[in-house]
Amino acid sequence: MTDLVDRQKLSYIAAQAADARLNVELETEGMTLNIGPQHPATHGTLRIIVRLDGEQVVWADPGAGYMHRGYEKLTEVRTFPQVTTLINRIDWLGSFANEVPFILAAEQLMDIEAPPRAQWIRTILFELSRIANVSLFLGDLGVQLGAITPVFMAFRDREYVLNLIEGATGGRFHPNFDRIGGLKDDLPKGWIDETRQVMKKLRNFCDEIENLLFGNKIFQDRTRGIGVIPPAVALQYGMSGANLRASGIDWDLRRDQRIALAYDKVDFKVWTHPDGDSFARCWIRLQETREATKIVDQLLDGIPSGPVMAKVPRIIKVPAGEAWVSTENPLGEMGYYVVSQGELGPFRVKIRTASFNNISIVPWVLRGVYVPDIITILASLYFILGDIDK
Amino acid sequence: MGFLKDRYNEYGKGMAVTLNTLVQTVKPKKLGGGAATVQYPHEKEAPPLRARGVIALREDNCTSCMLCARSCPDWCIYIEGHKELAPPRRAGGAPRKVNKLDRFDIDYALCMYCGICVDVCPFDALFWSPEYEYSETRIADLLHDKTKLGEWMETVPEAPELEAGAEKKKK
Amino acid sequence: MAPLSDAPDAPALASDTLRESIVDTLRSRLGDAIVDVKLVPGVDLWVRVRTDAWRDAGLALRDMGFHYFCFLSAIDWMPSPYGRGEDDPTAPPPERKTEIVQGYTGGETRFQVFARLTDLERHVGITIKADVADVVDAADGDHVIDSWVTNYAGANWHERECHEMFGIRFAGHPDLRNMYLPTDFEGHPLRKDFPLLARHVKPWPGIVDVEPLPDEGDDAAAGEGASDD
Amino acid sequence: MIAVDLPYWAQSLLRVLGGTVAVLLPAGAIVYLFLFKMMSFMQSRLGPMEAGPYGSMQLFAEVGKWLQKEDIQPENADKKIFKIAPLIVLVSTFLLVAVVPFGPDAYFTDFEAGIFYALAVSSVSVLGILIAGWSSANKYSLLGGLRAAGQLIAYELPMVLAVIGVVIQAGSMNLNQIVVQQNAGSMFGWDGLGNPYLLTQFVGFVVFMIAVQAELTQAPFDMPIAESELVSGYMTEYSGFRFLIFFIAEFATVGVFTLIASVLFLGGWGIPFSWFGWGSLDDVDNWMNIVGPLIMLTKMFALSALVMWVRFSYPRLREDQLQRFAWKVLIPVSVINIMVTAVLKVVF
Repeated sequence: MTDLVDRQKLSYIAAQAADARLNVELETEGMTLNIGPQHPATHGTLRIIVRLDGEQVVWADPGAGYMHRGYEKLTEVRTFPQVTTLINRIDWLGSFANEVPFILAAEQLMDIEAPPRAQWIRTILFELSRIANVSLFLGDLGVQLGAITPVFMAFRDREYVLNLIEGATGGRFHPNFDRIGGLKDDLPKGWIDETRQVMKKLRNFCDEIENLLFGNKIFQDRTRGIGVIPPAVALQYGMSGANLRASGIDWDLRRDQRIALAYDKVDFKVWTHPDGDSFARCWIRLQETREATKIVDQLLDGIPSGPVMAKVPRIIKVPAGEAWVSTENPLGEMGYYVVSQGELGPFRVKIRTASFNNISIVPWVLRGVYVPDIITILASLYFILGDIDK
Repeated sequence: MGFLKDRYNEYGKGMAVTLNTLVQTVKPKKLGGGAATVQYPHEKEAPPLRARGVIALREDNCTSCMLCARSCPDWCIYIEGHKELAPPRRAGGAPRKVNKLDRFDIDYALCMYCGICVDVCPFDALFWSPEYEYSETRIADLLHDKTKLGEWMETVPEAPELEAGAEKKKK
Repeated sequence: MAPLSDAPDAPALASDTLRESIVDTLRSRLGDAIVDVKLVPGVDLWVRVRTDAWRDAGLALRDMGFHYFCFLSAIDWMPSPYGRGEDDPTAPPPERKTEIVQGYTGGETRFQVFARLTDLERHVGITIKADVADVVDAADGDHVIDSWVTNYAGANWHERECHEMFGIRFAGHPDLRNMYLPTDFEGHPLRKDFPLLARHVKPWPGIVDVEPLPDEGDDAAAGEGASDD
Repeated sequence: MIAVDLPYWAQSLLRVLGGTVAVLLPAGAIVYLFLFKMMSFMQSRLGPMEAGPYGSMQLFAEVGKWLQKEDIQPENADKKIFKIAPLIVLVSTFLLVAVVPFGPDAYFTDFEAGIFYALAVSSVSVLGILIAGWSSANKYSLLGGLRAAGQLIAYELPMVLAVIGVVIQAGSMNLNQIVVQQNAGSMFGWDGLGNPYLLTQFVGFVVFMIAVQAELTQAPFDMPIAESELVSGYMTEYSGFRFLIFFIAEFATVGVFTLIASVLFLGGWGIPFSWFGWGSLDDVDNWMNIVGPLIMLTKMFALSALVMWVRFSYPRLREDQLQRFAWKVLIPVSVINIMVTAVLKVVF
């Protein structure tokens, strides 16, 4: 351990020296501010230690792990069907979307494909969970910036989406509806019409948020030009989802990979923004919510008829092999690297979550910003603690 | 006027949204207004038929085969049973050996409401009920036994009809 | 970055020219440092490189257009001595296989690191693996492999996670503090021989079986559909 | 004119009671009407509904709850100062209300330099906030307190400058005189509406209301509290009844500031004198001492509804943007307003 300790000491001494130099230059004493683990802006238990000079950040060090639940270890003692109910809880706001890549990876290993109807319904529910997730982001964004009303509007309209998810799957937050080879059940009667109605409400919600928040001059002043992430850096850190597209990189796994979901049957636009700042990230999410309602509408029109479950043995043993499947989840790219050794349960599951990579850029992006901008940047990067800590 | 219009877009539109919502909320229910919230103990929302509220047990169907207890990811189902002889179905037949259920407990403090036990049950003994009002003040009180689980059988709804294009269930 | 839908729709290929060309380029860059390649046409590509070429492999791939860093992690190939924790504590522990079987592209050691990179231009991803020498670094008791931080800045957190979970030290990493666990935590949770306490503090409820009739032996075990591995 | 002559002690008692009512009644009403109800309606919900009819007793329940709570002081806090800080903030509100006229004779004191005094004592609350932030021994409180000090001082200035326009036009610093000037005045010879300075001093009104919004630390200027950044700013460490005092002070100050704004720009307790044929203050009938406060309250509610409406709709500015806005926009605008007012005063 000596090596490590020495290095820690050295880095500590270096930090102290840097501080001292700064203090001598400016004749001020820095302040270390401990944001979190219990802080209203970290929606969860993220801890960020920031060194301040006045209200300006000298360095920032995020510390995760206050909600580490060890899912990668837990999957190793569970069977494949049991894992689905567990991974629901990683990104708890878009939980259905968590199940899909894992199920697809297992299906890839077993060399089966879900019937078309199941794929369509999966895609619909996938987009619904995106809407449920991102609409809460749009509301929460207001709270982070001091506007209290948007979050209530978000909760109001997200409720409709959650009711839809509950109506189809039985679970509001944790559907556990995906099965290897298809879905647990078909949609209940009347669900499609109801979904169409709700999509209209959600588009209205997007307009309201746009007027209330995005059009507001104060909001724009707070977010434009703040926390700019250039595309090269975004790629290096493996940022994904809206964060990547906000840096001007046109990459969306819904469109850009072959996957057993119905995305190739619909027509949708992948929004990008050249700026890479906080405003761009938020704006892209708003546009994506709108786009998602349109995707759902298109999918509802063309659900094929047929079974929702392929022929799958009752006791699922996945053949030995390795598979990586990732999808464009509400937070970004989420994927599972599943290693099976022909047992009832997986041998190892590496869970690649979007927030983990998206937040790893925080020390880089927070350098030199002001305390209020920390909150703007964190809000616009949009993380879910369960998604960071797994 | 361009100046004023810009200012309206920047500052006024948001206030128009909140005012609009206020009017919508104050408007009587008859005119399509009203709040989005429900005054819970006085009025209650009906959960969808499929809602996974609580697991109900039809004790007669249970053969204490342990399948649910073994497939539970959380290990929250506890079953004990014994075999006993039951009178034969037809007169003159040999007495049947049946499994008699002694204990069927679900610890709802551990339960993740995944529904795997309901799915795997081969004898239709477990059902989902949308019932949700069973909170307790002590966490240990959430361990419910088969009598309580049996009472919830009354609240189990019929499975909903399926959307057009769905394949008929084979069962 | 042309959308995928614009590309000519390739059916399931018997041969995958794109991925084969990637392997060829990589081979020309790294030479015999590539130990094994597994290619599933139209699906995915796995490449295993020698331990000492791990950092160079990342650099080579970055130069080849794999700009997007997806993740880096490790795997412990030793079978778990505890199974799924469903043993009867009163009975003697069952026999389990102890032989190490590696997955795609093989391997010689218990630990492997693997990383996933994506080329956004060509819409292709690659999983790259390397063995982690079983020789333990005497100084800190860790297994050692080169760090990727200089290749991809995003590898920083992934390597920290890997270090605490598997006890693999990444030489050249600036700051291998624990990320999730307390600083004084002992052991490496994702190693297979690290027991999952939640599965040990109470016996599996599935062990209990239906009591047989008093006059009957144990032969009539109940559990119609009961199945366990 | 009131005919009864009361002894001094009775007058003092009446004044104290009246002052308490004048502070607490608007505060309570604002909290219930706007914070509980208007905000809830703007957010598609009903707000408190259980305590009393339509939740009208909620405020008493809340006060009861706060009074029961433990009065916690952080270990490293400067305890004496920490305890006294909320009181200073509240005292500033009581001092303010002393000069507000509610009717021709319904006032607590009749200062000649009333508005001058009001603007002076309104900054006493800064001291309370600053020492609350400083003595809490909490970094968030400290940042909040410093932000509050910077902000309140920056917005004091445009507020004073906006008032100068009114003072020039009215030719008096006495608040009752300002009321009379507005109600007895005329616009271009037509006196049907009197001459509310809302119309002639519209720029001043806008600047004044923005400055009030900032003085009250309501969104979009709520960065001293900034619950998503600084947890709760200078109030972070306060609990129990000391937090209650901060809370009351916040909304009582909303009430008092909007009272002052209604005096300065909306004609205060008065209705246009020409409706009743009154010429000056002496002509005003006695019943105005009863009706006046009601008129005043109505105007106050209209203005505080505006304050609250903005609060519920807007996100928060950043500290440097706020300062820039004060120094680069509000102050130049109000200075220009003073010049224009002065020129017009001389011309007409």
